[in-house]
Amino acid sequence: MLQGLYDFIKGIFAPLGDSMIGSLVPVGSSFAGDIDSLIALVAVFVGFWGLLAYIMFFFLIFRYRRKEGTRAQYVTGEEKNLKRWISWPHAAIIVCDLVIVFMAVMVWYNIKQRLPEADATVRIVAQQWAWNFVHPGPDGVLDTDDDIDTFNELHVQEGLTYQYELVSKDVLHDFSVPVWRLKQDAIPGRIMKGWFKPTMTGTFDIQCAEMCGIGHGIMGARVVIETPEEHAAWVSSGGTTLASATGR
Amino acid sequence: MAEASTATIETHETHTHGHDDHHHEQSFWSKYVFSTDHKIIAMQYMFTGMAMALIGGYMSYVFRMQLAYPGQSVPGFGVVSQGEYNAMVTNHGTIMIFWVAMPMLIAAFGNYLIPLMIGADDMVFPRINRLSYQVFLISAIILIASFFVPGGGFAGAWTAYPPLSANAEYSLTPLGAQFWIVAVALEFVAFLLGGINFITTLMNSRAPGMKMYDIPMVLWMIVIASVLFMASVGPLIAGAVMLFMDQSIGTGFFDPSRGGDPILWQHLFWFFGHPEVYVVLLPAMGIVADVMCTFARKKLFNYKLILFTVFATGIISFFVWAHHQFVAGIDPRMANVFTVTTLIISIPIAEMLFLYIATLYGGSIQLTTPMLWALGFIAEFLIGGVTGIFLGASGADVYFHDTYFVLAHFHYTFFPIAIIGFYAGITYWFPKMFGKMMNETLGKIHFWGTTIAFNCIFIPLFILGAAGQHRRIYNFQNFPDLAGLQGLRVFATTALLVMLAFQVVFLVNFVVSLIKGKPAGKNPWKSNTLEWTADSPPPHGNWPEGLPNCYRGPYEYSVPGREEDYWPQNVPPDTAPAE
Amino acid sequence: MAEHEEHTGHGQSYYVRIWGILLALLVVSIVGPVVAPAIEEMAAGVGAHAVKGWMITLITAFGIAIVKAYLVAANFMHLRIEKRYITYLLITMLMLMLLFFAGVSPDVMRHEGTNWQNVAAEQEIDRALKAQEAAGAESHGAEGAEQH
Amino acid sequence: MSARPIATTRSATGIATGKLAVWWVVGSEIVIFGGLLMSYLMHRLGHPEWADYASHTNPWFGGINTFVLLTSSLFAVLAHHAAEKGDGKKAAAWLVGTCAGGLIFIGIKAVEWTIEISHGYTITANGFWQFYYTAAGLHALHVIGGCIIMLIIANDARKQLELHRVELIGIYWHFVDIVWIFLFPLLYIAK
Repeated sequence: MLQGLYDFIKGIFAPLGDSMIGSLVPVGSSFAGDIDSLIALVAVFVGFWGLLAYIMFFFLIFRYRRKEGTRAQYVTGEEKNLKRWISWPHAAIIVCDLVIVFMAVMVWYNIKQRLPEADATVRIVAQQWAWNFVHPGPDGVLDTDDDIDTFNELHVQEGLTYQYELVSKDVLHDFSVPVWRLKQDAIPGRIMKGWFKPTMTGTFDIQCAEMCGIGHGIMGARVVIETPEEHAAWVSSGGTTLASATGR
Repeated sequence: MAEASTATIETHETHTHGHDDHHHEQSFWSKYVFSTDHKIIAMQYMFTGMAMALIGGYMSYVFRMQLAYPGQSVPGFGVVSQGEYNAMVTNHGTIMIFWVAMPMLIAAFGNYLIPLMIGADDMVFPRINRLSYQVFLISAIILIASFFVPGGGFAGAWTAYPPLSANAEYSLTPLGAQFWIVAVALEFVAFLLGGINFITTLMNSRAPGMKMYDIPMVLWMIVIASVLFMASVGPLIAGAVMLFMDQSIGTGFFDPSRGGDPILWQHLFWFFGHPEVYVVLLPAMGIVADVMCTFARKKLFNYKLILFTVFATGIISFFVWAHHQFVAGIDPRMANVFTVTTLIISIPIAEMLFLYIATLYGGSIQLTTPMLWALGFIAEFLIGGVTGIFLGASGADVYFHDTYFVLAHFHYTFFPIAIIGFYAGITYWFPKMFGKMMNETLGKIHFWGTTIAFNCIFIPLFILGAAGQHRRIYNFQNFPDLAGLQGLRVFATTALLVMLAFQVVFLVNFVVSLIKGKPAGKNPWKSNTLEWTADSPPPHGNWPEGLPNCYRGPYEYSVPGREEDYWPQNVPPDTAPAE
Repeated sequence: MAEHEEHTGHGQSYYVRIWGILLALLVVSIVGPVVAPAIEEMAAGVGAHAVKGWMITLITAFGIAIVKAYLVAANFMHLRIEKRYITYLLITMLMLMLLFFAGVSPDVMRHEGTNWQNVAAEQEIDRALKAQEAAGAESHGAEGAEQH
Repeated sequence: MSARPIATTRSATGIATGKLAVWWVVGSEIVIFGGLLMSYLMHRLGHPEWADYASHTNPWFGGINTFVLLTSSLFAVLAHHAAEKGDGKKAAAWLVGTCAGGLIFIGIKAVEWTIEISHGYTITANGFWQFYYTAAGLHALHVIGGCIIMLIIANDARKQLELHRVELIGIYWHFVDIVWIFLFPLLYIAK
């Protein structure tokens, strides 16, 4: 039922989400649309209240500008008929907050808290200042001889659900792929797990989103999302990487 | 060090004019440098803060130029290396929050206004007050010095997440990091000393007759901010000691390879860091409240309710800290808790803003320069407030975390707080501080130039953030998806240059008004609060003829049946208003 | 101050008495952990298996610390006769620390959570416990001698 | 030194200004030590291996030090008692006694640490010892600072000056004592 309610509300805001964030960054993963819709929902809610406040604000400044011969009114703000102008919006804001909390938690649960069955697992090893990716190779299992290690280039297949194991060798890093709307800190000494499901082919940026030292500004990588055929070809070729994909 | 001496010289200059007719014969040193007078200490804080603001502004100029024209030599700096860029970004944040917002809003206005507004002759502990400033000055000098040590200034972001900040092998700034943490810790000590003084003074030394609800809102806010600071900073002071030992003697509190936990620092930092947002917000809100009431000739809309929203904000601010860490590796289940608390805190803040807007209702609004700044504060802060909802909602934060959206969001809160709030305060109390009126025309030029340019800087950054551009990256040409948005970056940088240029107008106005301004008289704005009953500028002891009593609340404007539209707090009920 | 004086009009003997209680409690808190295993055995003997040694230690160490702190705060610091809100202030600060603990311990105290695992800490615990076991087996006698 | 401002003599809350400030100092100290001890506690509960490290501390040193601090607290409250009676000389004498307690505490601490360090339990040995030295060291700094202030106040009290400050330093000293009361079981007893 909760999921149904969520889908209903998401449906309302999905088109707006597409035109807001979706127009700036491609929608590249199964949950990117959820985040875009959530952002659109928040934008509508806070936009409504912000606009209302601005209209009121400028109206009052204009209406009660200083005029010769008139005096300001003596109003304490504790009068009932005036106070309701505050208390009703107050109640309405609580309702808006409840909706936002509900939607945010649902999106969050989907992305970060649950871990769906994986079709494949990749390991992401962050270090100063590069990304190492361990792909499972032809057998689809990590930590076997046929693992494919790549440097600053992640190859995944469109439409598969991937789990990732994110580790760091030295300091904090943050694995961020804007097209997937995915972001997770890598913490030395810990294994962070999560998932993503690419829904679109192409080559996109991976950024480090946590200050990690002098080379933080160049710690970019590329993710290559391939069709099943391309990906199979890539795997069987033993994982050749596009030379200088990041333009360095 | 150069900055510190500038500050003292400036203090000296202003006071030779401000105190011309002062009859105490004291040496320069005892009068302006080692003074225990709360007004002098406030000036010291203010000018140090302004000097630090210039440094912080210069840093923003350097790194914005680098972003707009990557790799090219920046006029006045040279080619920006990656390390320098990181150090600039780090220290811009640190300086603007700890050495600009806090001294200018809390310490300068707190020191200046608390004794004057409650009708006392000084702070309760003048010498602790002086010590507080001296510690603060030392901390500022240490921070500036950190740029000139081998390795350069600390470059691990103002949040200083370990292991990067804890380990010189990773940060490559062995001394810079240590100087930085020592400077920050000393600054905390300075504000603890100052805060205890503020709290005690307001609690104990109010004028006879001044009850809880007769205290001007700005003092409430400064003191509540001091309480918040005091209650939240402890863990971070302990954390700073731990981090310093990690850096200097090789313990491993935050280093996982030696049994520590980097997440612990993040919690220690943000347990302080979030209340800190309100620590600087509240004084600015208070200044705006006082300015608005004076120039709308209106009583504050429901004083008690505003006060309760402040209390609520203060209390809830302790429950939201981990929303800075949603994707930083905290347990995902905890993130839900912090989403809820974060959305809850939006309620009192929104209500506070509504009450402020409602204060305008039925007023007689004069758009003087201070009033423009106060209204500008509300207009800009609203954007900062509503964009915060995006980040507090955990699901959306997954995308927005550490992007330029966050950056634009908190500049839309901190700029109104630290800069607009400060200008509202300084233009409003300038006549009291120096006995001269400021130039209104220059003031208005400064206002419009600053606020319009400010919006032009940060609205493009919202868009860049929504496009997935991350913070603290020194050259976006390395990222093919982002390289194309260079036009927006150049636009923002240009707007920054315009905004910095308009600050010259303020400095000119400041100096010209000091020299040639119209004499202000005791109460140029026809305001109610007690500081306006003292001479401008107030002499040592504030009211040499005897301290005032208080008979009513601070915002009794336009009371029906009275000839004047204001009713000063010190006027006994049955007599006509003074002046 | 004058008003204050009549409140605190305890004699010296009163403070000495409090001090005596504190010392007695100190002795209990030191002796507690030492006798805890014996008490556990005794309790088990009479069928009270719920009584465990670590409980005794917890109560004698921390329970008594709280009592001692209360005695010092109430009597030596005169919180008992101080304005109420000072007590509230101090309690608020303590509550904040509990809040801090509640918010942070899910990440720092535990080493495994939803979708994350603190491998470094787990390995360190493993390594250290093994090392201690080995050292304990090796030099049990020597360590016992050292303590006497 | 200028004359004390009138502000200092006012007391809208009914608590003398100095005392009110000391309470706020104590409040802020609670969160400083609290943050450190909570961090320690989390690690301690999460790391079963620390029990063995903790067993290398010597509860006898800790216990004697607790005794010393409790006794010095008694002296501090007796000094306050004397000061309230207006007997500055006696108050000063008790304060010097308190201070002596503090110095004995530091002395014992020095011996204890020397022994521990010579056994190889240095601050970088492992997680437990780093917290041990940091927490106890921060506390020891408070003891030393308290001693210095106390001697200054004792010197004034001897001349019957600023007698109200005897109570203020007393409150601070009791707080330092209470911190130790918690440090003692946390660092020495819990195994």
